[in-house]
Amino acid sequence: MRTISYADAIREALAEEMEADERVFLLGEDIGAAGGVFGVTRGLQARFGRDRVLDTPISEQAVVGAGVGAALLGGRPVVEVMFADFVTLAMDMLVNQAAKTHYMSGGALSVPMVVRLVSGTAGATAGQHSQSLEAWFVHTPGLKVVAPSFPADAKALLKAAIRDPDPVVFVEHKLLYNRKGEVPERVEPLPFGQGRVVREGRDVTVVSYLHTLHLALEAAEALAAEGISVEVWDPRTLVPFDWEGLRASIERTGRLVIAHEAPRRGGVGAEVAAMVAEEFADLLAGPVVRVCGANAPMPYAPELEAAVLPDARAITAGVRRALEGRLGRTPDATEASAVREGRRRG
Amino acid sequence: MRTISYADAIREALAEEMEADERVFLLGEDIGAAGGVFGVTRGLQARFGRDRVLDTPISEQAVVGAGVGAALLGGRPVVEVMFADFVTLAMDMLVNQAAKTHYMSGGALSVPMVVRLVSGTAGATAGQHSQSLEAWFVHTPGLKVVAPSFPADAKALLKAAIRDPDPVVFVEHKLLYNRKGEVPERVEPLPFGQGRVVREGRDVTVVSYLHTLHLALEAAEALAAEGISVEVWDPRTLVPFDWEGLRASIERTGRLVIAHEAPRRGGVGAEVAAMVAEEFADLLAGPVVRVCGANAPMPYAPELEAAVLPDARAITAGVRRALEGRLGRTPDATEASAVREGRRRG
Amino acid sequence: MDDPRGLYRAMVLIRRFEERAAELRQQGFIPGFLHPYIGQEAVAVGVCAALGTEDVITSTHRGHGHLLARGADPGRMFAELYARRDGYNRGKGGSLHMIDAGLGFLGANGIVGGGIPLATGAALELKRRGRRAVAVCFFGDGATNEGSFHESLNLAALWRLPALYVCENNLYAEFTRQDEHQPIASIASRADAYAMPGVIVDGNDVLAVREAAAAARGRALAGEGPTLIEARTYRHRGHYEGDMARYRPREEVEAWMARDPVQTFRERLGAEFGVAEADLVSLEGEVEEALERAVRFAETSPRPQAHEALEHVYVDDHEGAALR
Amino acid sequence: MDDPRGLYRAMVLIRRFEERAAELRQQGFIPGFLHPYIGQEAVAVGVCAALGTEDVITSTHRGHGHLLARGADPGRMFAELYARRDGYNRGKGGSLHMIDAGLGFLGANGIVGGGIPLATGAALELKRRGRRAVAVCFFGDGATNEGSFHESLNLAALWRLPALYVCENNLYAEFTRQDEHQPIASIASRADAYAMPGVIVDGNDVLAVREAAAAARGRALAGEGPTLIEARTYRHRGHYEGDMARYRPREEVEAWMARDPVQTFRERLGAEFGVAEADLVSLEGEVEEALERAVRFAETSPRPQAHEALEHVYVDDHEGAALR
Ligand SMILES: Cc1ncc(C[n+]2csc(CCOP(=O)(O)OP(=O)(O)O)c2C)c(N)n1
Ligand SMILES: Cc1ncc(C[n+]2csc(CCOP(=O)(O)OP(=O)(O)O)c2C)c(N)n1
Ligand SMILES: [Mg+2]
Ligand SMILES: [Mg+2]
Repeated sequence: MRTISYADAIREALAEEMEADERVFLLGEDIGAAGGVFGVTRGLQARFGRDRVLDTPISEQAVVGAGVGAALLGGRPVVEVMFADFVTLAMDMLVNQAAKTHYMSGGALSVPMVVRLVSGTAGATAGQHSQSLEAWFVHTPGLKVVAPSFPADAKALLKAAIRDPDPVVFVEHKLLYNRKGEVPERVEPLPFGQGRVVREGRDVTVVSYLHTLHLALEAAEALAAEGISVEVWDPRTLVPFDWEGLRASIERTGRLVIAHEAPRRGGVGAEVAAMVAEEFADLLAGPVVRVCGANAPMPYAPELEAAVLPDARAITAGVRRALEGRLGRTPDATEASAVREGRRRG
Repeated sequence: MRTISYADAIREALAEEMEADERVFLLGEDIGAAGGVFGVTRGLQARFGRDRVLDTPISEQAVVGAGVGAALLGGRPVVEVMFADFVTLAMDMLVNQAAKTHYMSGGALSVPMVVRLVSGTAGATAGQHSQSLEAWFVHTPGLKVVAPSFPADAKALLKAAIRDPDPVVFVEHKLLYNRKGEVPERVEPLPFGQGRVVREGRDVTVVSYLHTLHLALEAAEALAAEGISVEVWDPRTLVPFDWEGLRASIERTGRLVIAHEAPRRGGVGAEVAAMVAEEFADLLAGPVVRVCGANAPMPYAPELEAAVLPDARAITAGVRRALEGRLGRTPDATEASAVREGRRRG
Repeated sequence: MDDPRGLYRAMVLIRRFEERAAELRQQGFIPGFLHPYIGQEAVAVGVCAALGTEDVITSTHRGHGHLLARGADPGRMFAELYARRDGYNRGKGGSLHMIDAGLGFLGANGIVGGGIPLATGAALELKRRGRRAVAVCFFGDGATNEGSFHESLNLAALWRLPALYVCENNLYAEFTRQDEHQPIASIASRADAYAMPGVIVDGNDVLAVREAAAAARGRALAGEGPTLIEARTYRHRGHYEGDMARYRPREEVEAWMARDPVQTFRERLGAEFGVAEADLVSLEGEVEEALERAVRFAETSPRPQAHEALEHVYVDDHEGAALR
Repeated sequence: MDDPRGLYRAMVLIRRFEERAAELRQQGFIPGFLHPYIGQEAVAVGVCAALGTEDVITSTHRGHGHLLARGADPGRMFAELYARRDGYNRGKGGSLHMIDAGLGFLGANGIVGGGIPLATGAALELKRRGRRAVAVCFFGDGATNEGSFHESLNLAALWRLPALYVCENNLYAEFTRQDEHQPIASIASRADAYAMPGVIVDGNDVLAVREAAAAARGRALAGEGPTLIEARTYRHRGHYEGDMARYRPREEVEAWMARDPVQTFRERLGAEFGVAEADLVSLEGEVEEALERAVRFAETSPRPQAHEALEHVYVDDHEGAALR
C-alpha cells in the first residue's frame, strides 16, 4: 500500500471533502497562497480558488467566529488555528458560541464546523507555540475532540469531522506532519468513538495519542525484549471516547498507563484515570500510572524541553511502576472497613 | 463571633489589603460607582477613589492584560471578571502571558495579579452566565487556583492571593455571595495548600468545594441519620492542592466521593480521582465516585438546570455507590495477573 | 413594510410585550434576566422594515425588540421566558439566547459583542452562495469597545461582505456612560478605521432608521460591502429589570422620554399620514389581544422534563457516547 | 542619544547581530525561530533614542532590534538564542520571549498583539505611581487587526495613559500584503477611532523617527495621553529565517533596498554631519569586535540542567506543592 505523510493525509481529506461537497471551505492565516506555515494546505487555493480557501487577517476571534456564523447558515467551514496556542484568542467563539448554540437553541440551530489546532512542540518552539490544550475542549460539552496519531486515521477522521453535524476540535501534532504511514487510495470516514489496539499485549495497557503514542510504541518494543508484553491502545477520538474498547483492553491486561504530552495536572489522562478508577476499578490489578508533560510551561532549551516532556524511557518506567504497584488496603485496613460496613448495616 | 456574608468577606479582604498596601488596586466592569453587579465591591470606589477602583470599558482582553502589565511593574491588580464565562475573551492574557511570564523570563519578571471569576449558576442564568471553568486553570501551569466555600476562607484566601507573588485565579460562586458565616474581626491570610475537614466522618470522604460543598454537608447530615458517617473535606485551594490532607482523610475512611458543579468530563474531580488512583490506590477499599455537573451546557429552565446539577440527593446516592463498590479483580483474575508476573520474572 | 401603521403596530407590540414581561417577572413567572428594549423600538422596527425574508440577523442580550420586529411569535417568546417546552428554545435558552431559525434570526447573545463575528460569518456564507441577502448585526455602544467589533468590521470591509452593523447607541453600557467607556462621541466615525461608510441616524425616528437601513442594504446587495449605522437612542428603563438606573441625570431621562419613539410616531401618523385615531385605538387593541393570547399560550405550555436536559448537547451524540 | 554616530552604531549593531544570528542558525547553533529585524533598524533606534531610563517597552516576535536599541547585552542575547544558562531568560524563552527587566524591556512576545495590553497596563501603573515615564509598545501592521489593539488603544485614550503605540508597518503580515489583510492604507488613521493623535513617519529615517517619538513622549509626559505612530518601513529578509519571501515583487524589494536605513544614514553622516569615513570604519570595527565577544560569550555559557526545568514556574511554589 502507498505511504504518505500525516500532512499529506490531512490535505487529501480536505481536498476530497471540498471536491465532494462544495459547502466545505477553509479559513485561516496564510493557508492559501502560502499553503500554511506547515504546508498542510499547500496547493488547495490554486485548486479550489480564493472563495474556497480564504486567507484571513490576524484576527483569531473573528475568523473562528466567521466559521461559526457560516456554519449556522449551513456552510462547512474548516478553520486552521496556526498554532493551538492562539485559540486562546477565540475561546468565546468556540466555547460560548459554537459549543452551546445547538443546545441553547433547543436544537433549532447547529454549528457543523471543524477547528484544526496545530498542537504540541516542534522542538524549541517554547511557551507560546507548543501547547497541547485538548483537555480544555474535552471539558467543554457540545464540542467533539479528535486526536489522530497516524496518517490513515488523520485522513479518515478529518473526513468524518467535516461531515459531522457538530463542532469538532481536530487536534494535530507538529511532530507528526512529516511522519509517513500507509494510507489506502480510498479512505472512508472513520466513525467517532472507535479506539484501536495499535499493538497487542498481555501485561499492561498503555493509552496514548498524538506524538506521545509513538513514544509508547518505542517503549513497548524495548520492554518486549525483557518479556514484558505491552498493549498500546489509541482512543483516536477523545470526545466521544471509546470506553468499551478501553475496558476490553484493561480486562486483558489488568494494568493501565496513560501517556500524553500535555501537562499532567488536569490533562486528558486525568479523565481516563478517573473513569477507570470509577467504572473499571474491578478490573484493575494495580494502580493507574500517568506519564505526562510536567506541570510547567514549555521551555525553549532542548535540555529543558526534554526534561518536561514524556519520552520512551519515562513510559518504560511508568509501565514498571504499573506492574509493581499494589492495589487496595492492607488486610487489616480492608477488615476495618468491613467492620465499618457491618456496623453500618447492623 | 460575628457572622457576615461571603460577599462581605471578599469586600473586607479587598478593603484591608488596599488599606495596607497602596500598590493594590481594582479593575473591572461597573465595579466602581455601581459596586459590581453582585455588589461585591460596593463602596470601595467612594472609599479609595477612582485611581484605586477603576471602572473599565467592556474589553476583557485589554482589562485583564492591563492587570498583567501593571503587575509586571509591581502593581497588585485585582481584576473582576463579572461572569466567569467572559474570561473566554481574556484567555491569551491569562494563559499565554500571566501564567508563563515568570517562567519564560527565567524568573526575571513576575505577575502578582488576582483575577476574580464570578462562577457557577445563580439559577436560570443559562449557558453563558453559569460556567465553572476552574479546571482550565488547574491545567495551566503558572497559575494558582483558589476556590473558597465559606466567608472566613474567602477573606483569608483573598488576602493571601493578593499578597501572593504569582497570578492567582480566585473562583467565587454566585450562590455563596449571600451565605453568611462566622468571620473573626481580624483574619490572617491563609496559606495556600491547606485543605480542611469541614465535617468529620469514618465511612467515606466527600471532597467538594464552592456551592456544591454545602450540598455535600446536607447529604452528610441525611446519611448520618442512617448511621453512615461521612467526612466532608474542602481543598480550599485547587492549585496548590493539599494532597497530604486528602490522603489522611482517605486513610481514615478508605472511600472517596468527589462532587462539584462543573461538568464531570475533564473537571477538577478527574484530577482528584486520578491522583488517588495513582498515588493512594493502596488506601482505597472501594472505587472512586464522582458526582458532578452533567456533560451539558447549563440550561435555562429550572427543571432542566436541576437535572444537570449535582444535588444533595445525588451526593447521597454517590456515597452509597462508593460504599457498596468493590475494588480489584476477581480472585482468578488477580491470580492470572500473578501468573503473568511470574512469567515475566522467570 | 410600507404601511406606516405596520411600523407603529410593531413598535407598540414591542413596547407592550416588554411591559408585560416586566410585570410577569415581577410576579415570579419569569426566572431569568430581562433587559428591556423599551425606548429603542424605532431601531429594531426601522431596520427590520428594510429587510427581505432571506436576510439574517444576530442580536444581543436586549433582543426581544429585534425578534418581534422581525415577526417572531410573542407566544413562543413568552413561553421561552417562562422556560416552557413550547418556547423558541424549548426552555433551554431564555431571554439571552432566543432564536427563530425560520425567520433567519440567529439568536440573542449573552456575550457583549458575541453576535458580531457570527453575523460576519453569516454574511460571508450568503456571499459565497451568491444569495441576494444581507446579514444584520445589532449591538450596543458598549460592544464597540470589544475586540470582536474591530476584528469583524475589518474582515467584513476587507471582503466587502453584505453586512449591516447596527449600533444602538443608548448612551450607556450597563451603568457606565458612553463618555466613560470610550473617548469618542461618534461611534459611526469608527467606520473610517475600516474604510467603511458610517452613518448616524436618529434612532427614535422609525422612518429615518428604515431609510438608513434600506440604503445600507442596497449598498450591500450591490456588492459595495458593509455599512456601520449608529442609531442614537435611549432605554427608558434600567439596564435590566431590577436596575433603578439612578446613575442617569433626571433631565437627560426626561428629555429622552419627551422623544418617546412610539408616542412621537403615533402623533405623526395622525398629523402626517392622516391615520384616524380610531384606527390607532383598534390597532392597539389588537396588540393587547395578541399579547393576551401569547401569555396564555405560555402559561399553558408544559414544563420541560428532566430527561430533555441531555438532549441537543449534540446533533449526533453517537448513542450517548459523546455525553459521557 | 544626541550624537548621530551613536544612532548609526546602534543600527549597525542590529544589522550585524541579525546577520550573525542568521548564519549561526544556519550552522545549527540556534534551535528556535528567528524573525530578523533587518531593514527596520531606524524604527527601533529612532524610538529608543527618544526614551528615558524609566521608560518601559513591550516588543514582538521581531524583537532583537528593540532590545539592542534599548542597550541590551548582545552576549546575553546570543546566549539566550543558544539556549544557554547565561541567556537573558536562562534558556527558557529564546528569541520570542527575550526580556531585560533592568532596561524596562518587558519582553518580546510570541502572540501577535500580545504586548499591546501589557504596555497599556504598564502605562497605567506608571501613571498611578506618578512616574515621569512612558510605556512604549512596538507591533506590526498585521497586529492592528487584532482585538487587543482596539481594546487597548480605546482604554489608553480614555484614561490618557502615557503610552506610545509604535506600529512598524513593513507592508506584510507574514506572507500577506497589507492590502490583503486590511482595507485601509494608513494605519495611523485608526487613531481617530480613539480620538488619539496618529502620525505617519518614514521608518527608514532614524532622525525622523526619533523626532516623532520625542514629540509623542512629550505629549504623554504632559498628561495629554497616548499617540499612535505608524513607521513605514520594510523587512529586507523573509518573515522568518527560512522564508524565501517569494511573495514580494522584485521591484518592491529593490526600491526598498535602495532606501536601506543603515546605508542611507551612513551617507548622511558624511554629507550632513561631516563624520569622517575613518570614524565610521573604526566604529563598524568596534561593532564587529563586540559581536565577536558576544558570540564567544554565548558559546562558552553552560547549558541549562534538567532540574532547572521546574524552576520559575512559580515565584513561590509552596515547597513544590504548586508543581504537582
Ligand atoms: C463579554 C461580556 N462582558 C460583559 C457582559 C455584561 N454585560 C451585559 S450587557 C452589558 C452592557 C452592554 O452595553 P451596550 O453594548 O451599550 O448594550 P446595552 O445594554 O446598552 O443595550 C454588559 C457589560 C457581557 N454580557 N458580556
Ligand atoms: C495571535 C497570533 N496569531 C498568529 C501568529 C503567527 N504570526 C507570527 S508573526 C505573524 C505576522 C505578524 O505580522 P505583523 O504584525 O505585520 O508583524 P511583522 O512580522 O511584519 O513584523 C503571524 C501571523 C502569532 N504569533 N500570534
Ligand atoms: Mg448601550
Ligand atoms: Mg508587518
